[in-house]
Formats: sequence, structure tokens, C-alpha cells
Amino acid sequence: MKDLFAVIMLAGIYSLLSASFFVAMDAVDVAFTEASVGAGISTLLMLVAITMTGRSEDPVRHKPILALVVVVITGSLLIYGTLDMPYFGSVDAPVHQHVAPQYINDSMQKVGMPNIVTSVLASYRGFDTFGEVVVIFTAGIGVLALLSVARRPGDIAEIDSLNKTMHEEFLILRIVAKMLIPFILLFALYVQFHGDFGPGGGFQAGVIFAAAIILYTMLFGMSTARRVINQSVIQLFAAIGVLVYGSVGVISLLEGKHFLDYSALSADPVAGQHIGILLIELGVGITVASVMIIIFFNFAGRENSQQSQENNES
Amino acid sequence: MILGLYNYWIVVVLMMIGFYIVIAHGNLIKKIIGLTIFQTSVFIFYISMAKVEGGTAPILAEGITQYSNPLPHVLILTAIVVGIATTALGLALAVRIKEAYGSIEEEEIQEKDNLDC
Amino acid sequence: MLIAATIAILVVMIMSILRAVLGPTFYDRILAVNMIGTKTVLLISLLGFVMGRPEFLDIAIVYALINFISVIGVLHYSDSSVFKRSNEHKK
Amino acid sequence: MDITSALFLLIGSFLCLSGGVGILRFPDFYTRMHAAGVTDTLATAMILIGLMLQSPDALVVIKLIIILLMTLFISPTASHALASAAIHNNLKPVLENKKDNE
Repeated sequence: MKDLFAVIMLAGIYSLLSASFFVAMDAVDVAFTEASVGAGISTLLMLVAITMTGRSEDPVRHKPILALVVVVITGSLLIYGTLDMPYFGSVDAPVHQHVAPQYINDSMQKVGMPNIVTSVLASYRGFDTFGEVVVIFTAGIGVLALLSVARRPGDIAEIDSLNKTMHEEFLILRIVAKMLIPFILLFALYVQFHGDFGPGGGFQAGVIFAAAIILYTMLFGMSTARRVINQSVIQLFAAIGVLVYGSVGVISLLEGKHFLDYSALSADPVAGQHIGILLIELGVGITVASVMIIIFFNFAGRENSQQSQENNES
Repeated sequence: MILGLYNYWIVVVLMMIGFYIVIAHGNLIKKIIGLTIFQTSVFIFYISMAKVEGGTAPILAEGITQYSNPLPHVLILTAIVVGIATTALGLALAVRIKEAYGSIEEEEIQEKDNLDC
Repeated sequence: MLIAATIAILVVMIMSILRAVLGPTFYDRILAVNMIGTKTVLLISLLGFVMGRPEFLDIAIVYALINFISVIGVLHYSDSSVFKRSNEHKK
Repeated sequence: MDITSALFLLIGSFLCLSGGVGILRFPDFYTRMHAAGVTDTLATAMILIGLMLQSPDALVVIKLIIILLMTLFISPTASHALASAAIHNNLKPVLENKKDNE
């Protein structure tokens, strides 16, 4: 298919379907993440990107026979490799033998949370999650370095007038969005703090929060959103999230325990775990939300400035 | 029963579709989409491995003894969010390449590079 | 009955995918994506009941919200003048 | 209780299917959108009410009601936005005199 727009729509459908698959496979937390990330934000980012890079793909010039041969050979080797794998759904597969029973049986006494995924994510494997938060933060910095545009003061009024003409037809949408956005923000907070008991947590809440801001940006225009959410403040928040996470670890070091050992936070180890998980989920949520907002703002801001440049030229 | 392995075959097919898109197409945006398909096939691989026959979601409740394996869920949950962040970085690079070269087709970019030398 | 409804929704999703693949204009594709989104909300709520753990309806709520946001976003960026200009360019 | 719930689910599934047939078979975008938009809200409402009658505790019912309200809000708005965008970009409906194209 040569039309990249259609390709992106189909990719969106693919992500919707894979999220339903994750629900069917019992992975509710993963489905939650895929629901908030895959269907909304990734489709949007790709769309913004193709408005800047052009919509159609050039026909392939060389013959793809070689590529096809490579793919078929790799695929058949991989299928040959699966013959030794355990059967789908079998209870005695090696994956389920080592640490998983320990997580399932012990986490209630040690961490005291019904959602095992959250307790593994934030407590048993807190170090990994810290690394991943840093990766997300780095990606945000990378996008900022690649795409940030210096705003000229003359632009604002111009973009404003452009937005006014563009959004008069969106009157109904704006009213519905005005009612929905507070609800979405509230729901994001619910997801953030309910992550101990049901599906949810910092990653999902951050993305939902960012999605609400993105909806606002799309319907009320970039410059209005810039006035509501200050760019430099949001960059500061991205760093604060990582800092909150890291400083929880440092506090437990200062108390004479291991890095990210939450039992240092309170006299009662289970209560300490609760405080620790709450704090680091908060750090994750702040970082993810602000990095997503930074990424979207920079893409959309780049697009706006390209448009106004082209308008000036023509 | 060899058919009990069908989940891996679906994963392999999806993975190869993504792989094919990455190596056979010259358009950078399409390459990124191929990478996300590849990525999702890995997610499906992990999640289908975590499923236990008769198990339910790993959120403790009374009266349930069999749970699916929570560890792959944790790994994939973070991988999805990291995946979108890296995809955004890739798209940002594509946008900058478009601005610098005026095109996002691999071959045109290489031709322009050769001319410059 | 739950399973029958699930199967019906899956059939409708297949139909919508066909429309998204065929769909001559890109509004058809957006419509198909929207349709699949609402059907996914139903599918997830039904699957919860089929599997006997209906507590996880939060996912369906997120879906309803994100689906709306993505439809608005797609319309916003397909309406933007860049598309029209590139089309005129070709003509 | 079970019979009522099954009845609601049945009506909902039927509406869903008719919407699916509509989206696949109708000749142009606006008729397809009519099929999808009209059946979407009612089918969703029917299936969710059917599920509400089966749900074990009050929290599930409340969540289902939230989903229902949101669908009633969102689905017509999305249809409206889609239709107005299509009109705005000069997508013409197929009128009757063009039928002999088929």
C-alpha cells in the first residue's frame, strides 16, 4: 500500500486488536498500557510525522526477491526452533518454574498488594523500572534536542488567528471535550493510585494524563495550550519524576539498607513497601506524562512553524 | 501434538512481516511501522508464554488458586512505554532527515550523499 | 449467550477491517477504526464476564476515551492544510 | 433475570451485526456512516444493559454505567465530527441517478 495514511490507520487497528488479545491472555495491565499508548498516542505521532514528511511512498525500485528469501529462511529457522518449546498454556513450562511461584505466593505477605504485577514492577524489580524511566526521560530529551523550535514573538498572533478560523467548525467537539477533559484527568489520577489493587499504575496514568492534554491541544490550538502548560515547567517536571524515583533509592541507602529497599522508609516493612511503591509510581507517572507532553508539543510545534513558514513564502 | 505450538508460529509470521517491511521498503516512516510490528510480535510472544491453562489475571482474589505468570507482564508493560518513546525518537529523526535532504526515501538520501562527496 | 455475543462482535470487527482495507476514501478508514474501537470496548467488557473476572472494566473505559481522542486527532491532522496542498501539488 | 439479560444481549448482537453488514455493503461513505453511527449507540447500550443484569456486585454495575454514559457522549460526537469533516473536504454523496455505475 503506497498511501501512508492508510498504513497508519491499519497500524492503529492492529494495536486495538493486540490489546484485546492481551485481555484474552489475562494480561490486564499490559492491555491497559497498550490501550492508552498504542491506539492513541502512537497513531497521533505517526500522523503528525507524515504531515511533515509527505503522505505517499515512492515505488520500490529494486526487486525485493533477496529480502523475501532472507525473510523466509529466517522464518523457517525460527519455526524449527519453536519445535522444542513448551506447549501453549502448559503449566509445567520452564517459565513458570523459577521465580514466578515465589512472586505469586509471597508477594501478599511481603509487599501486601493484591496486584502482583505492580508489586513485581515497583518492588522486586524496582531497579529495572528505574532504568526504563531513565530511558523514557532520555528519549524525551532526544526529541527535544532534535525538534525544538525557537519561537519568534510574531508567530503567536498569527497562529492564533489561524486557529480561530480552523476551530469554529469544531464547536460541538470543543464543548464535549470541555466536559470530558476533567473526567479524563480525574480518571488518570484514579488509575495512578488504584494501581495497587487493580490494573493500572504510573505508566498508564502518565499516558492517560498526557492524552487529555493532547486532546486539549488539538481542539484549542497550540498557543492556548502553551499558555496553560509552560514548556520549561513541564521539562522541569520530567526531571523531577526521575529525581523522586532516584531519591527514594538514595534515602534507603542513607538508612543503611540496599538501594530501593523500601523497608527503610517505615518501621513496619509492609507499610514501608506501601510508601515506597506509592512514591516511585508517582515518579514514574510524572516522568511519563511530562515526556509524552514534551514529545507531542515538539512535534506539533515543529509542524506549526513549518506551516507558518510556508505561508510566509507563498 | 505439534499443533500446541501455534502461538509461536503466529509470532514468527508477524515478526517476519515486520522484518520484511524493514528490509524491503525504502521509506523511513514505513520502516518505523515495520519495527513497531516486529516489536508487537515480541510482546505477543512474551504474553502468550505467560498464559497458563485455567489461570486468571495475576491480581489476587479470594477463591482463585491458578494465576498466569506475572513476570512477563511486567517486562512487556514497561517495554510498551519505552517502545513508544523510542518510536517518537525515530520519527523525530525522520522529520529532521526530511528537512535536511528533502526526502525520506533511503535511495534518494544515498544519492544525495554520493553527490556531496 | 455471552459467547454468542462475543462471536457476533468478532464478526463485526472482521467486517470493519475489510472496510478499512478496501475503503476508497480515508474517511471510510477512519469510520472503520472508530467502529472497531467501540466494538473493542464491548469485546473487552464481554471477555471480562466470559472469563469470570469482570472487575477489569477500567480498560474498557480507557478504550472509550482513547478512541475518541484518536478519532479527533486523526481528523485534526487530516484536515490540516498540508494534506490539501500536497494533493494540489500532484494535480 | 437470565432470560432478560440474554434477550438484551441477543438484540445487541443483532444490531451489531446489522451495523457490520451496513458498513460493508452500503454504496458510499455517508450511508456507511449512517449504518455505523445509528447501530453503535443502541447496540452498545443493549449489550451493556445485558451485562449489567448479570454482574455480581455494585462496583461493576457502576463501571458499566460509566462506560455507557461515555459511549452515549462520545459516539455521536465522533460521528458528527467525521461527517462534518467529510462535507468540509468536498466528499460528495452518491445520489440515485449515479446508480447505473454499478
